[in-house]
Amino acid sequence: MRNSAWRIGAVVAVLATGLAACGGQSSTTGGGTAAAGGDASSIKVGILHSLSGTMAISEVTVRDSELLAIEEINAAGGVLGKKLVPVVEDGASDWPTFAEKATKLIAQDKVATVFGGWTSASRKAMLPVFEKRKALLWYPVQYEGLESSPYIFYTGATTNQQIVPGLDYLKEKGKKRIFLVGSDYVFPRTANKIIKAYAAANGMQVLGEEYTPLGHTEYSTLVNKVVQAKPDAVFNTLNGDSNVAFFKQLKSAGVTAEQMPVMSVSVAEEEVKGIGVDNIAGHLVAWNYYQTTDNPANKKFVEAFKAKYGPDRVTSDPMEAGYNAVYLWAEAVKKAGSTEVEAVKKAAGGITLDRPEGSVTIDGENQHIYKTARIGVIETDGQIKEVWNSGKPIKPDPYLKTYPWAGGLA
Amino acid sequence: MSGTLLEVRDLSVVFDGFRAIDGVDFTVEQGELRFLIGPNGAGKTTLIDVITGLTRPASGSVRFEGWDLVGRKEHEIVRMGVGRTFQTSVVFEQLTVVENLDLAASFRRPLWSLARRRRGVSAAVEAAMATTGLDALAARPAGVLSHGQRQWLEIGMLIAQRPRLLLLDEPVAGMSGEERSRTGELLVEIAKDHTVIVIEHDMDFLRRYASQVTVLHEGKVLVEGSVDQVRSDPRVQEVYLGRAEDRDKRPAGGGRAGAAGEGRTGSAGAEPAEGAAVGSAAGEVT
Amino acid sequence: MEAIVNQLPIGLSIGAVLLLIALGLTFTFGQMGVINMAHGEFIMAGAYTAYLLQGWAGRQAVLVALPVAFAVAGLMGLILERTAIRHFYGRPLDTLLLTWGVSLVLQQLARDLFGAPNVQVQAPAWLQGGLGILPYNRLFIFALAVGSVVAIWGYMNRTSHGRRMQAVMQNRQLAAVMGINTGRVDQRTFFIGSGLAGIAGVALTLIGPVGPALGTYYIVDAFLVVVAGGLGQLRGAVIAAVALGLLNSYAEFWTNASLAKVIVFVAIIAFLQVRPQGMFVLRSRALT
Amino acid sequence: MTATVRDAAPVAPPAPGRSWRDRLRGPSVFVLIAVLALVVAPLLLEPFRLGLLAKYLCFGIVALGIGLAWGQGGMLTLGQGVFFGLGGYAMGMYLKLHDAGGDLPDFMVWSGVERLPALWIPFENPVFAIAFAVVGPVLLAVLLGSLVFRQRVRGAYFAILTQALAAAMVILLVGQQGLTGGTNGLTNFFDLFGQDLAADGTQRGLYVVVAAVLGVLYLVAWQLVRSRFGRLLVAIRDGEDRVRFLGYNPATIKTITFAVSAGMAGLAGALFVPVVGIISPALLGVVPSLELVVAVAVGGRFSLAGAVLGAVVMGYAKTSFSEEFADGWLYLQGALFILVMTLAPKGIFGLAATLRDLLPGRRARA
Repeated sequence: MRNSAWRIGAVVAVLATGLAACGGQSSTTGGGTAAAGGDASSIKVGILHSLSGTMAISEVTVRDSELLAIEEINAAGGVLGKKLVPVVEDGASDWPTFAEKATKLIAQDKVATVFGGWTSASRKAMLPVFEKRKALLWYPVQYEGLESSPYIFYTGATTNQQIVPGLDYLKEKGKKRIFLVGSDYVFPRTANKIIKAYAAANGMQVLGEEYTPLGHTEYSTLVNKVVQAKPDAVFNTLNGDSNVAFFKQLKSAGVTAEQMPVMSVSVAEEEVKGIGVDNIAGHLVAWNYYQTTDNPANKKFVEAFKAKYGPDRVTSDPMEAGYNAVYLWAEAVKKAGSTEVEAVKKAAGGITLDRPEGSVTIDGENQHIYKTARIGVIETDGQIKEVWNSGKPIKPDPYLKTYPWAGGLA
Repeated sequence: MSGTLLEVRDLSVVFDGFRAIDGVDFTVEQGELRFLIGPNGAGKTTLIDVITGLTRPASGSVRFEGWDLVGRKEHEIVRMGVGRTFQTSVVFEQLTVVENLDLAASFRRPLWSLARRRRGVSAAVEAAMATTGLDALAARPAGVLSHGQRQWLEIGMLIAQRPRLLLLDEPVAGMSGEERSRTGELLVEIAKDHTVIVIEHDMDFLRRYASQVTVLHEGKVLVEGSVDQVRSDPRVQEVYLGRAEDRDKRPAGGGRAGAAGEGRTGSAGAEPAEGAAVGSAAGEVT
Repeated sequence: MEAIVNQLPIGLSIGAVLLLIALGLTFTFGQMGVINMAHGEFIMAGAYTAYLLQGWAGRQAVLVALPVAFAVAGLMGLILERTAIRHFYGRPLDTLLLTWGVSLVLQQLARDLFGAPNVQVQAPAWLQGGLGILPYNRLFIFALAVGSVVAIWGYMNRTSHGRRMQAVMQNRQLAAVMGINTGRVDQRTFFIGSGLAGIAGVALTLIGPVGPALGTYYIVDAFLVVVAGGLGQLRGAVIAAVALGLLNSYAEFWTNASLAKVIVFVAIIAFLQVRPQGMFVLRSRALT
Repeated sequence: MTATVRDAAPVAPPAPGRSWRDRLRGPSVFVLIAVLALVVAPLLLEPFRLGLLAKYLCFGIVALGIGLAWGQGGMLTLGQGVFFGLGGYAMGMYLKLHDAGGDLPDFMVWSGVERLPALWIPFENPVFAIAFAVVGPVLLAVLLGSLVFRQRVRGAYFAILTQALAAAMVILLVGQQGLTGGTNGLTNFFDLFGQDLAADGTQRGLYVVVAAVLGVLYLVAWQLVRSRFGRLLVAIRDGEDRVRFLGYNPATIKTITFAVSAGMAGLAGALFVPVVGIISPALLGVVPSLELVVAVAVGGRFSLAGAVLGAVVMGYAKTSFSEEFADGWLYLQGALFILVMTLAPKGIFGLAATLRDLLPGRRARA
């Protein structure tokens, strides 16, 4: 009996040291010698998106475009004469996992920078990690603003580059009575606060404001509320699969885009396929980029993307923003002559590149990007046709300080 | 001390419109050993279920030492001093024999003291083991016991509870001849200082151990009296022996049969004369 | 007042959806005590069946898919029952965990086979438009739910298979003793229960997303219907589904969608205080 | 099932007449593991991995509670995340207020909340926050348990209700953004009792605290399982209705056990927050709650040690597999689960015990 006791003890001990050894081992393999990751001929960069779980559907596409950018940069000789080596991690649609993997990328893989995140929640979870460890995150998705971390670059739109132009467009078209529909989380709630402030200042009327839980699929009651309120337009901040259910049920309730257009800010080319063109054609979206955006840089991007991932694939705004992020970081590194975080931050301000969405410039102050706002209408072929743009890149203003009506918001 | 311990008055139980017990009056005196017999469907087990709180009556009262039991929860009734066993013995297979008995003996302890470990074996458990002869098996898990041993363990658990009224539901069902005799002796032993009600089918067993007998039939008390009185009563003979011809005429018999009768096969064939009666009626009211 | 009238058909149609997704579960859960967490993925399988049939049947795919999805999901259920679940009878909680494992695998499988993004199933042209406040596709789902209930009721009460099924549901041992091949009945039950999930999946393509996560959106609601309705009780499931549908629609109308879900949960807990075994319950003396 | 769980050391009651070696077996293994966890691991593991281990141990505490409620008491609780979350939010609220130093927490500012909600005010006090982390879940469990168990709702019904509770709780938390931070949850903490949370030393200290708490709770649970209460719990698991006829009210026993397991989950949540740095609705929903139950099943639900082991092993497996091949994790988790449930329903621990029994020579020596 005593022997068996010791046998158990021994097994446990072996297991524990094995665990410890594994931990230690992977840390040394990840460690490397160079101060900022990689070695003499390579630079490690982290890519951190949800590859599994509910968000994978969206985030995988951004990972793809970021990998494409890295491939292109390497083909063109790399950065500072070194090749970029991506270290891809899975955030698993789970915010604490994002924080954990970000820590791993920084502490263990010692990457020079990280491109990643989609949901606001994942960004908020990663933010303390990057700030405490003084590492860089490039976040590629439009978001609710009211944030400006010194260790994050925001390559998607902030509210004054997407929501405000969307409202401007509706106002211009005489759609004064609007109904707000959104998923119940941070972005829609913040966006709707801004919309209500805008409406109050611009003689528009908000007839209703409804939220549904993430993943909600039963919209008949909500559609009924919308129909009864008879708004001129709906401003839609629903996220993910809920959009499919909402548009299907809106369509079958007999609502047409002519009588009551829906302006969406989270529906891009990728989502249109799943919703079904039938159900959404004619409705409006607000972004900074469409696959159809007409310029040589975009033509090259779309072709390269389809060549790498297949002709069926589409490109979308967040994908383009992720693609840009890699180029903007590479440019900043070249300018700084180093991958060292503070040097890159300092060098980044003012960098201007011609990207698929047109000219983009890094605002050195808030680390957001000057972007052109574009309103599009969904065509019957699933593509989005631009019907309006802001003419020139809009200066990012995450706290809406330059808008008098937004005074009470933050 | 003597006097009325249990008094059932005008009791009726209705299942989906079917009157399983129909106006039963039933009294048990302190210190009595009472047998409850009747063909399947007579309402014997239902009566015990009502006394122990498992089934709610449609009307009537059940008084135990003057307290009304109707509407009380099962465990409250046990705490008042009424214990029972089940047709199909239910013991805790994962626990040892002594643990089973100890749990039965411990319900009067305050809740917080249950959080302490059991040290040694209490007198009540010791006594229950001695009475049922399970001493040698004390440390065995109850799951390995034979059918007869399980029944004894159930009876032992009942004794360990130190109740004032014991209700045994077919304690010898499925037992071998030798086991029956041992159980009978056990019963006599217990009856010395307890009030006991036994449901039994086995006529042979009845002859050997019963004194007072109550016969139930179709939810009513048919006869009450000594074994000989009851055996010689023509109505009882009619009920028991006449059933075989009867059964085809009873349309309701099979109607609810679907939900009934698990674990009942064991009691058939105990005695040839009754085999037909017991085996024929699947309609023990459930 | 207008709201009360307006929300009534909406509540009924939500109830019809709930009933469709829960109907199969009342069988598998009710008869066999199997908590099939993969039920949601059988629904998903039905939806993808409609998607795949589009290539062949075009816009009528939804109609063609009904029997096919029934067979596909039913077969999946049959395979699950034969390979795993039959070893688990009497251990309902273990089947819950087992089938959850199965559901994870099926979700990932769908992701690998069809891709992570949602796919589109086009509704037939004749389902465009509607009658007053109710779209035709909702009426179609309503009719489908009623049809399924009638078919199941007929099967249970008018065929010998169905009666055997009821016998097993009420008392497994006794049914076995009486010569019913309970294993065979179980297979049939699981086939039908899972098949109904397939039909629900086809119906859901009309109103919701079709993607790998489809099942996860409905599974909790489906179980709540079964819990509130009572084990294996067809009429319980019908009443529970309609009641929850109405509650949901009114609660959401007067509050919001998030709060409505919470209200429904609280209502179910409260209801179980009154009827702990659900609305209808088989009486049994068996001591468990 | 009759073979029982004899080798799950804490469960098996001490048979009379065991040798002193037998009596020492359990404790010696416990001490050995405690030394490994408290002394060896902090020395060997680098801070990042130690932090991960601390996270797994937090899950281990929840698993301990699940082992108690499910393995011993037969209550399959699929909503343990709710209690974990309550504890986590209590701690998170304290940390948030502490960091804000009198101002409003950051998320309230951008949610448009102007005054600190009354609900938050008591959480400025760390003692209240930590006490609430345990008492809050206990009270909720007592409330739910007394409602549900009194009405004899059990088995699958109970499992589904707890699962629905988790779903409802997530919706409630997400919907009250100004109060709870919505989907983002609470994050971005800096300071715990004057210690910088980002510092390696603090993390090391937190790890030791988590490991020690787990150890103490394990002993408490072990004691409980070996007591009459524990025997009663097993009896209720195997025959609840019969227990009533032994004069006990199973609802009381079950409610107490459920409350204990809830309290453990709450404490685990409170420890989790400073270790991982975030608490969000995603951590207490249906899936994470189920994942923990899975972990317990894989480890071996009938033994407390198995439950804890399962949580730690599954946590580790999840991290390492998702680092290697993210897409495969779901397959692996699903397959592992199917295999364990079909081939080894008693989990790794039960399997190990069976294998050890088969080892040649053991019987001879014993």
